[in-house]
Amino acid sequence: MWAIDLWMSTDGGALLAAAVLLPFVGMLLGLLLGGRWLQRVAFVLMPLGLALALAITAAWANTEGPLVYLLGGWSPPLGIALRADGAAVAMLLAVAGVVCGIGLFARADFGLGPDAPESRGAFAYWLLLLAVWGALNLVFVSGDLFTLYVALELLTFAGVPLVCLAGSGETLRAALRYMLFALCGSVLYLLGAVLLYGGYGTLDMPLLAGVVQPEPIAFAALALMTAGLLAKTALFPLHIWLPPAHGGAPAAASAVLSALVIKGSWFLVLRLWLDVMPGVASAQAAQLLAGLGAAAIVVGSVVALRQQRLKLLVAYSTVAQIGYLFLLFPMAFDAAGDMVLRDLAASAGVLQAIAHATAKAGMFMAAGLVYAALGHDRIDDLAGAARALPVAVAAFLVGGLALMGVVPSGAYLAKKLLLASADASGQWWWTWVLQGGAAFTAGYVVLVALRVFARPATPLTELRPVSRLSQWAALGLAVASLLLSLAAVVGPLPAELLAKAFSLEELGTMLVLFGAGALLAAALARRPLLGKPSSAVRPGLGGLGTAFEAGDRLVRQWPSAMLALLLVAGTCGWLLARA
Amino acid sequence: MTTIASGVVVLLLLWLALWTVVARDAFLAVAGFVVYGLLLALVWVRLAGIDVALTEAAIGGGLTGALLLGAVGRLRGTEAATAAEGAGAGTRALAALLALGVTGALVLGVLMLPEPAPTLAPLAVPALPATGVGNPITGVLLAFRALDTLLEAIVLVIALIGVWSFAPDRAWGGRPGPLYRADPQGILAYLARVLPPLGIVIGIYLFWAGADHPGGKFQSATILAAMWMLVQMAGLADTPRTDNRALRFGIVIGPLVFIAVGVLGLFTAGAFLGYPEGWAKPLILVIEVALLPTLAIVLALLMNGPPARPWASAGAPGAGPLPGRHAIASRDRPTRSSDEGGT
Amino acid sequence: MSVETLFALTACALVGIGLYGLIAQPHPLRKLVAFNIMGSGVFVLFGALAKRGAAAGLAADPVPQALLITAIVVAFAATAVTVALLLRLIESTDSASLAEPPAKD
Amino acid sequence: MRLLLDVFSVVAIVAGAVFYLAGTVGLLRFPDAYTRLHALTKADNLGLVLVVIGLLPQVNGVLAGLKLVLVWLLVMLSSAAVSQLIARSARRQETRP
Repeated sequence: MWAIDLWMSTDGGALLAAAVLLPFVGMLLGLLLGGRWLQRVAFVLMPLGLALALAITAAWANTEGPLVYLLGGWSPPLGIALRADGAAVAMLLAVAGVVCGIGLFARADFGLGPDAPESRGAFAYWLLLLAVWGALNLVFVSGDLFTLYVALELLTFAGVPLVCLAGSGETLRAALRYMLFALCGSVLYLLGAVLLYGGYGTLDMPLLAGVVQPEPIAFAALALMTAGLLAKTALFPLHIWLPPAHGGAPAAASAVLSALVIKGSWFLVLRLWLDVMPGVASAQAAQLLAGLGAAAIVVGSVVALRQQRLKLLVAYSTVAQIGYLFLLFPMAFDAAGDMVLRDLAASAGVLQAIAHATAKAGMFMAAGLVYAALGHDRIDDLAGAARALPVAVAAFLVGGLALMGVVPSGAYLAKKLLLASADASGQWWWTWVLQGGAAFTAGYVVLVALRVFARPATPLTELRPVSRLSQWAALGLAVASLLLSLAAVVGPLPAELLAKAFSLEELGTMLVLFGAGALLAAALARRPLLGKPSSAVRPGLGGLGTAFEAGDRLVRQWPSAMLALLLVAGTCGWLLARA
Repeated sequence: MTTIASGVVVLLLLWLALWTVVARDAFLAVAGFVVYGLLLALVWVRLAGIDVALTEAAIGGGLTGALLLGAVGRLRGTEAATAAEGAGAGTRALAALLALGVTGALVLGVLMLPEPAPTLAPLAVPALPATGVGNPITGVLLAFRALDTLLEAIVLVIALIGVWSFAPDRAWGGRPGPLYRADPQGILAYLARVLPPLGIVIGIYLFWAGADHPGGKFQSATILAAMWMLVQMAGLADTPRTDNRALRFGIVIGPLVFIAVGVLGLFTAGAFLGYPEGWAKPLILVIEVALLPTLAIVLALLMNGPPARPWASAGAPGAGPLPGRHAIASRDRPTRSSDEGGT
Repeated sequence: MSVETLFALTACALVGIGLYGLIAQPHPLRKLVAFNIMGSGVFVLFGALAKRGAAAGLAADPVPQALLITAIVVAFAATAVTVALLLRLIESTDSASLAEPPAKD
Repeated sequence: MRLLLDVFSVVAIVAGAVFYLAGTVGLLRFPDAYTRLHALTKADNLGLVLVVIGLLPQVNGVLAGLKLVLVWLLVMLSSAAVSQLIARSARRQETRP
């Protein structure tokens, strides 16, 4: 993918530097001006950033190969280059869109009225939103492993305070867990980068790709960096911090954390495995990543079905969806273990990541709106919510449907690509995981749908008003996810992919998935699907539900999570070396 | 001779690290870590990294150590409670095994490093004259990899935003850090009057020397920050409020000037963060001069922590159960105000 | 054994010691100290690699040394954020435990 | 002359090191904070001044020598202030019920 001349800036390359720095400049100006300017600066930057992302897309479309920019005119290995290929451009554009949506949503919660003094929440939220944006853009376009380390730290330092924006003891605890675990992850990543420098004398990704050999030092480096990044992404069993952190933060912050922050470290795993060290990565080690992903899907989904609170359900759904993001790795290899299906797998991964970012942001916002309106988000007591809050509930359900892969959502197309790849490489077992994941997602969509459409025992009267702008922002993001595959085929992907999308066969698959999901929900949910909400708590399929919950609690304790981190690193290194 | 000296340093370092990790309580661990940090500076000298040694001594050992020591005093007996949650013997054994495995794998990696070692020094040396600075590390930090240095300043600002955001709502807008009270005639106040002028001179000297010799803005900023904190601890001047416009200007000036010079390079040198020929040294100087106050202020504020004193409701800052700062002659030790904290 | 190999091997041991402390010590402040030790191990390893790369009249490769200065500052920022968060947690809950409270049904 | 200066340096630095050793032993062996402070500050100030005097003939240039003297003065100032503070804090802890 780096076939072009590496030592020249391309036309429009300076836009990459602008995309990284614009949010940071906004953050600095917001900090300087303070007060109402916090949100004003953010709202000026959102359209600017979106326009910049569109300009980068246009420049990329007019260039053969990636956009390149040499900072200061110094070429690697001495200098730092910014680069954007198709994946990076897609992520830049998607993040800009999601930030705009979240920003509109957050105006009701964190906007300051005229004459209002600067509040702590507004100060932290708007500045950190911009910081997350800048850090993510840097992750997508930076071509240097050390700059990426700084970018990852930026992302963590901006993400942690968002977790405890509410300031309660429980959220502070969640933030501290997140911080400490993420720090371990960054040190492991840095250790791997240091080993690579010791072995090959450069930190520039394309240069490394040219010289790196399948030898012990590269195995160790890739294993350590991968484990560190998985800890930051919260892939099962390293999701120690995710559910309390994403479940406890204010909705506008949860949306940032769940939709955006975890994508940074995930994207870096993708880069390392598919672009920097394709010769080092092995099919067997990729099976490990996808195996953890499959475990994440099962555990995350079952525990999601057992949750009592809507926000925690969404948080555990994120645990499962992160697993989905790692299924692409074995699909890059063919049956002989060579990485020949790289582009297919990478497209599917990026598409899935964008689909999740948009849908999950919408779902968290919807959950937050339900909480704000009803004063609680207990799933069992949501009867009548559909009538009371039609737009927010629609956002939640549309987001859920988009995630499970209903035509023409982005997740549908991503699943289609991965299924084709699994087919081509003869890895039939991943077909089951892919479809099973979709069925689980259907399960919790059905569960929530049945609750919100139920007739309330007493009519809901005491509703607090919620902002209409916020509701429509949530719905907008969810709908964007639902229509994502149309955008994808208008853009870079071939239109044939959608040729059979509306056929009877696809419809049949959807119905089967819904049926399977409903069965799963009926078997595993805390209370009977159609019974009275007051009925007793059930253990779920002969105790399986409670067993998963207990297992989840066990692996989310600090010592077990740390041991798991080292075991993942060790196993990954061993599998890489064995190939 | 030198190998023996290095061997002794290594043994001491490992022993201190182990002791710090297994020490009985947090205070001992932190005390061990402070000594460890000083010893580490020696390691850097032996590794031909005087610049790194200065940074490590100032920031890694000094500021981090002070931060941890300050934290140890405010644990309020939480140690006993968490000790009960300690890992069991089996977990500890497994942890030791896995940690040993990581060390073993790294040792193998180190022993298999290629010979001759890959290095960028032959590329950096001929490129250095174009930057106008004599110290190759300064050249890397402000020319070849200027983006990293810019990002590092931004990291510090984001960390400060994060730290401030941990403030309780009732304290928001107040002055960061505890209120220190000290006898105005006491020894600390004397020190805080005598030392800062000298410290400022030394700080600026280190800053100036950084262009051609070891030293530079970070080491200098640490000394300036320490001087400011000394003045605070002696009760001579409180920190400004978080919404103080001048303070915020000082925080953002460095990165903003850095970015502005970078954009200037886009038009004059054809590349963002580039310097037009012959102008490299003065522009680098402009950046460094702008970064110095930012770094000094942010480092000191990171040490101070979030605003924690309730002020909006209680009237004047510092109004609390303790008598005013001039009334206490017998308590000339720096005393944290007792009204911080509580829920 | 050369100085740089000696220090590189020491660095490997420091990483292991830090990792053990991160797992075994329950108090967050102790974990933070262990993190700093582990981090310094990585830094020393990088420094030893820089010394190995001495060439062109320089005593060490300047690029890793410059990166190290950045990394030390970033690690300090991490420590500062964590300490502030920990003290706030203690102030607000009178506990520093990282364990979640038992589930409520 | 050169030899004489070298001998002077060695004697002064070794004497300084002995003071440091004595101070450290005192720090470890003395029973309470005050006596420990006494051992530490007395011995270390003398030790440092001897080391600095011993090093003075070895440096080239007046500026480097002045820097050494400055180091000594700064350590004197800070150790005097810090030992006062430690002593006061120790006294306060004693009088506290």
